[in-house]
Amino acid sequence: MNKPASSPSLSPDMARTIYRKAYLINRTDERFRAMLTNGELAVAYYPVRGHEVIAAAAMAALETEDYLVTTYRGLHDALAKGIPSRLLWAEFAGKRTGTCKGKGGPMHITHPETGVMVTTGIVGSGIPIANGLAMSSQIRGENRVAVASFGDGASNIGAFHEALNMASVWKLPVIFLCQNNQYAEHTTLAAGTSVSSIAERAAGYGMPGVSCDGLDPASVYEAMSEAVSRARAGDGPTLLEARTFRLLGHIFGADYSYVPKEDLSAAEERASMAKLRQWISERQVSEAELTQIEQEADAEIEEAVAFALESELPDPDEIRFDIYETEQAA
Amino acid sequence: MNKPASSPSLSPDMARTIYRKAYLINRTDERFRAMLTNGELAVAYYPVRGHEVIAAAAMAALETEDYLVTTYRGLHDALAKGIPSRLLWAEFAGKRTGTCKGKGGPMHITHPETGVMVTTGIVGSGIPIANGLAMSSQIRGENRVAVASFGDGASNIGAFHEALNMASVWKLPVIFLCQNNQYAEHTTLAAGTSVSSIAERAAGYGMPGVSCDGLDPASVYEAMSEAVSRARAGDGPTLLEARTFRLLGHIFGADYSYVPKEDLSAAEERASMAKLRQWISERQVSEAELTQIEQEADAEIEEAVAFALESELPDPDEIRFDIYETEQAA
Amino acid sequence: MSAEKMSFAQALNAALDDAMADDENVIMLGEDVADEQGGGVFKVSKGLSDKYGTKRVRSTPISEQAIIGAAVGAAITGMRPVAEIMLMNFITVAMDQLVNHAAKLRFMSGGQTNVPLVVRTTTGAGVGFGGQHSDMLEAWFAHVPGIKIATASNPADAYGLMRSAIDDEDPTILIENITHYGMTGPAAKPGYRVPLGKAAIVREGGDVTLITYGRGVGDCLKAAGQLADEGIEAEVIDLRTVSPWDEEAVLSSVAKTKRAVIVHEAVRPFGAGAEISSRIHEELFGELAGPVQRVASYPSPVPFAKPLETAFLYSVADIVHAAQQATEKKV
Amino acid sequence: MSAEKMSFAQALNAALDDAMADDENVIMLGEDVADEQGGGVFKVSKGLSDKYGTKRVRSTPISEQAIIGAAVGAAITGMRPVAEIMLMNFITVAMDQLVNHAAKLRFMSGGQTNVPLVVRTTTGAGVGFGGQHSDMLEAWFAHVPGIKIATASNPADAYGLMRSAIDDEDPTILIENITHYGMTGPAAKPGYRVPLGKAAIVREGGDVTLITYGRGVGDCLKAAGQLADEGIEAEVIDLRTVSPWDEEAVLSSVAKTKRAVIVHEAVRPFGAGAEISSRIHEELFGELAGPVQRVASYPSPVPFAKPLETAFLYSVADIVHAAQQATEKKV
Ligand SMILES: Cc1ncc(C[n+]2csc(CCOP(=O)(O)OP(=O)(O)O)c2C)c(N)n1
Ligand SMILES: Cc1ncc(C[n+]2csc(CCOP(=O)(O)OP(=O)(O)O)c2C)c(N)n1
Ligand SMILES: [Mg+2]
Ligand SMILES: [Mg+2]
Repeated sequence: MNKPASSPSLSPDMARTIYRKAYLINRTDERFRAMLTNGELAVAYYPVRGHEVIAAAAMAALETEDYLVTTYRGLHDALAKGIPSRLLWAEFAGKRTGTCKGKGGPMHITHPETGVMVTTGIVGSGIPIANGLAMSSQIRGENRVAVASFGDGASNIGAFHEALNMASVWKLPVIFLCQNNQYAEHTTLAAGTSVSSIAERAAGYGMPGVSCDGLDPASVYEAMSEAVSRARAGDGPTLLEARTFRLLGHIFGADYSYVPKEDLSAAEERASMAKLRQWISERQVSEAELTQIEQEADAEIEEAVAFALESELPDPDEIRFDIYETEQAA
Repeated sequence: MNKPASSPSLSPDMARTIYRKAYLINRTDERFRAMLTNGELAVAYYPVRGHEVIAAAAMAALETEDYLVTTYRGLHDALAKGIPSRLLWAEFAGKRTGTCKGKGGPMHITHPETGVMVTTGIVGSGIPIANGLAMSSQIRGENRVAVASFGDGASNIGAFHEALNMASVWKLPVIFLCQNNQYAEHTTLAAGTSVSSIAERAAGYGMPGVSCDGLDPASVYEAMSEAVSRARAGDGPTLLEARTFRLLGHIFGADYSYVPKEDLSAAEERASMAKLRQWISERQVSEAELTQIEQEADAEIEEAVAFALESELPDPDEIRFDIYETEQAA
Repeated sequence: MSAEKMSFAQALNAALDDAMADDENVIMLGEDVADEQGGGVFKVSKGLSDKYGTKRVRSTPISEQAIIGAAVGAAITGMRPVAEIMLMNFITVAMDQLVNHAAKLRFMSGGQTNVPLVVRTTTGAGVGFGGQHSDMLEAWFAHVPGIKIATASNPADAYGLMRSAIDDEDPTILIENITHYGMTGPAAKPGYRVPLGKAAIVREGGDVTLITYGRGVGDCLKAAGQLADEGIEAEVIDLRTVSPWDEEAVLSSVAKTKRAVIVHEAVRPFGAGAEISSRIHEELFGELAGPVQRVASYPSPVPFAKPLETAFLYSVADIVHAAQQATEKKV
Repeated sequence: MSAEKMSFAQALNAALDDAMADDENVIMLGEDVADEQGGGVFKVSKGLSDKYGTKRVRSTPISEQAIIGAAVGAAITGMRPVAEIMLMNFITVAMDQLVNHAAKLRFMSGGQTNVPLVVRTTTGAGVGFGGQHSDMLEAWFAHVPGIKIATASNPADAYGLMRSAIDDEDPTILIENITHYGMTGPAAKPGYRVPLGKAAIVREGGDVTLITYGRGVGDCLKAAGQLADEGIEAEVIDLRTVSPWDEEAVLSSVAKTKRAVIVHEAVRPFGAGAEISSRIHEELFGELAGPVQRVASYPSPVPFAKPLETAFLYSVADIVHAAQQATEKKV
């Protein structure tokens, strides 16, 4: 298990990109929860607080054509991969203007234009699908890589194992990005998982296992970039663990009193957006630039919220379409 | 991954026991194949040539009350665990006098009296069930251990992974005995499996992974004894790989021209029963004793064959029973 | 258990509690079921690990194959595990253990081992959980000899079915409808049993028989109320157990009313209603006043957006309409 | 493809070969499917990896979830994977990928991604493979909107269904009957297609309609021969596709004969026959001369011992008997 040292080599451009993504995620998550709180929306929502940097930095290391498979807790991944806010918001609100015409909803975001191919609600199931995306790229001789994003708890399910073994045997250009937030619903890592770092599992598949600090943009970006290079070079998959902490309950509204107060406040401190801003500002990104990034993101969110709220619900008749290629009788 | 040194400490008594089991298995397998060849029986059969010592030595380290779950390639395990030959033969022949009244057949041998709880035809599926047997023992405060026997190919399926993780987290008294015969049907270990030794996978579950020489009785017996002690002491599971070579085709009658001739003859040499006999005879087991063991085993087989052939087929009406506790209408 | 009213969740909790108190072979396992992990997502197992210990009430990793496998293994040693699969769609990863093992081990072993296993799971459309968290898959299991499947329509039955399923020597899947947990109803007496395989006539009527289970029962009762206003008296049968289902109760009611409507939440094609409809026609051909009607959900994945989810789910109006059709048609 | 006769295995091989030649997006994956691993347990993929390379014809680890998952992922990028699940019972470990993903991704994505996937699998009782290698599970998939399921009764149809399934933009499961591989029949012309969803009338007759698919077709033709000797002319319909099934063909035949018998190898309760029977009754009530009959296997796990396996499987005599009953019954 290699631990890449945090390196200062991240370019100012990349730092800016990462901050923009992380800020957008953070504010979108906050805004969405506010709307759930005040009843403007009523949707099952899995908060991403604590995961902003992982998504921002990891997706910054990808191209738009690269493939992503993510999960119910996937807002951050989807935004970071580039799905336009308005389409995402509209889908979260179940509107016909959403990415999936309102049929999928927040747990099933798809947007092939930005490479977001599948969002699954079944723990671990996206991992074998990411292999298929990578296999397609490999057979076609494309340069695309595929990323499977999943949680620590997902590393205990069979699909994870089968997928990692197959990817290794076939040297698929795929990256297994485990966002280890220490919890699977109410279950701690230790209570459900027989290793303390998911990256340790890579040895069982003859592939590199890397653990990075999910709250440190450089750590994530560099580990991810290395995995991407390896995949593009035809050297096969990487299991990349990004360590963070789930700062909110599993699902919006859920109890999280079981999370030890000390752990939570330590994590909140480490995951503070102000700290991230400070860190970015030390990388030749000016205060003016930061403010502009923030204002643009805020505006994007407000525009998206308005779009989502104003958009129409799908017509009931729409149910007949997209079951098969041919529409079905009413 | 620890490799226990082959130690000469195996007692003459134990050597005798192991030889008796291995000889019985070897001759039963041979006799069975002869009957398939000459048409006296027509059954899907998975030969166990090359696996005799693993079963003999591993099961010698268990008590009758200990649980075993094995697979379609399970004749050796079943005999070594102690199922009376006649009951096994009768089941293989589909007779009402068989272990399972002829309902299960060779792929589904069960005989709780000797601890053989499940024989499955679904690759890997017995492994989680072995956990359940071990869990029962753990909850009841019994001293029983459970053994899951499976192949190298099975280590690539999801059930393996889920079971090993769960066993480790719960410190179950279970032993995962992987009989690595280098092949999964026509697929070599290298073509399907991302590690060269299955024991390497133990690290991903925080449990000891041990690889032993499946053709060396002492190596298997000692590694198994150690795993059994660990389980009985409450120290949890072990992944124990026993290395051998599949000396015949996957299933009786199947092609195995794809197996390299050199590998095959080298393995035949290493797995020779004469060599095993020689090895045992060096452990204070006299020629007279060996001859007696052999004659008794030969007689047991002949008696079992006669019993199986003479026994009646089940009555068609028997289909109504054992679906549920209450019999079903015709 | 002393309260006169009880919610579904409380009834299930009480049933598990009473069963664990009665028999130390009863154990529970599933994701987050122990109290340290919250006592279950719907609090059904709340308090039980505190009371009976985490050896008997075990939170598991996210490993449904291992959960059911462990339960099967324990069951063949004589324990009576109650395994929870959080949502029914997740049962798709554990089908091998249920179908190839739990359902068959008694038979394949020639009766030497049996699998007194209960699998609890929940599901249901209408709450915005979308395509992968809402499916009703009872027809699959009804098609598998060796396993039973049941679902309650009220808290007392939930208690009674749970107790019977735990008593039963064979594997049973109990579906809880996700919309039901908060529903209250008369409390079951401690020790109450609802026999597996026995239906309940929850409303008597002579004009048409409405056959249903689970959530459909409430809807059929509503429909029956509306039909009564039009002078149509519907008999409502709550199957409670979908397999083996109570043919006798259904056939004798339909023999009386000569008209039947089957209602379930699962999609219609190849759903459980098809078997019941076929059996009624097979047995009562010539006595029926019209074909057996089926009311079920629209054959699509469960959609997320509200108008689509509503279009997916059958409605009370659909039941009323089908019953009207059934009673109009004369031969 | 020039031979006039062809075995089932050859027909499937030719279909795969021709499809791979026609479209480089067609790929294959499954256990032992490449030539180095024998070209498939039943030699269906023999020669294909030698011809098209092991990038396109891939032997896999024993990992059915990963097999279907990889196929689903490739399919949504526009490839047309043909995945093999060696025996149908092993599909139980891959149900999540098939049911929650392959069947639903088109819908859940609002039509952005579709899954042009073919899953080949084989099964069938009667060859002594016992409880875990013989199940017919088509009814499960027929109950899942978004996926299709079909099975051929002769080599030419096997060719034609395979080509159509590969062309199709949605996922299809093709069941091969394990007793069929050696069966020979007229060869299909290269490029032949059997449209999904269209039945074939394989024998005409006016007295009773026998509705079946797969192995049942041969058995129904045998039964029809025996019935003809008694003066009963049976029409035999080979559904070919179980879902979506050809209601039009079935209903118009039964409208003519007024009598129907449905035959399938799967166990009767909650089997595919139930849906077909229900639909016939629903649509042709009042026109039928008697109830639709169902002939199917006995509801137990598939037993090993020969006399039990025989007791399990329906027989030609059962079909004849059911047809006699159907034609005797007058209303
Ligand atoms: C197969 C399956 N089992 C159980 C669930 C219920 N479930 C949803 S999220 C979750 C926890 C997942 O934990 P982890 O993988 O760590 O991801 P996180 O939620 O922490 O991001 C569980 C158990 C599910 N969706 N799918
Ligand atoms: C889930 C599943 N997939 C595929 C098969 C078909 N199959 C039977 S044995 C076998 C090979 C197993 O190899 P291994 O685990 O090494 O055991 P061995 O046969 O060598 O003893 C396969 C693929 C099966 N029985 N179950
Ligand atoms: Mg987590
Ligand atoms: Mg092997």
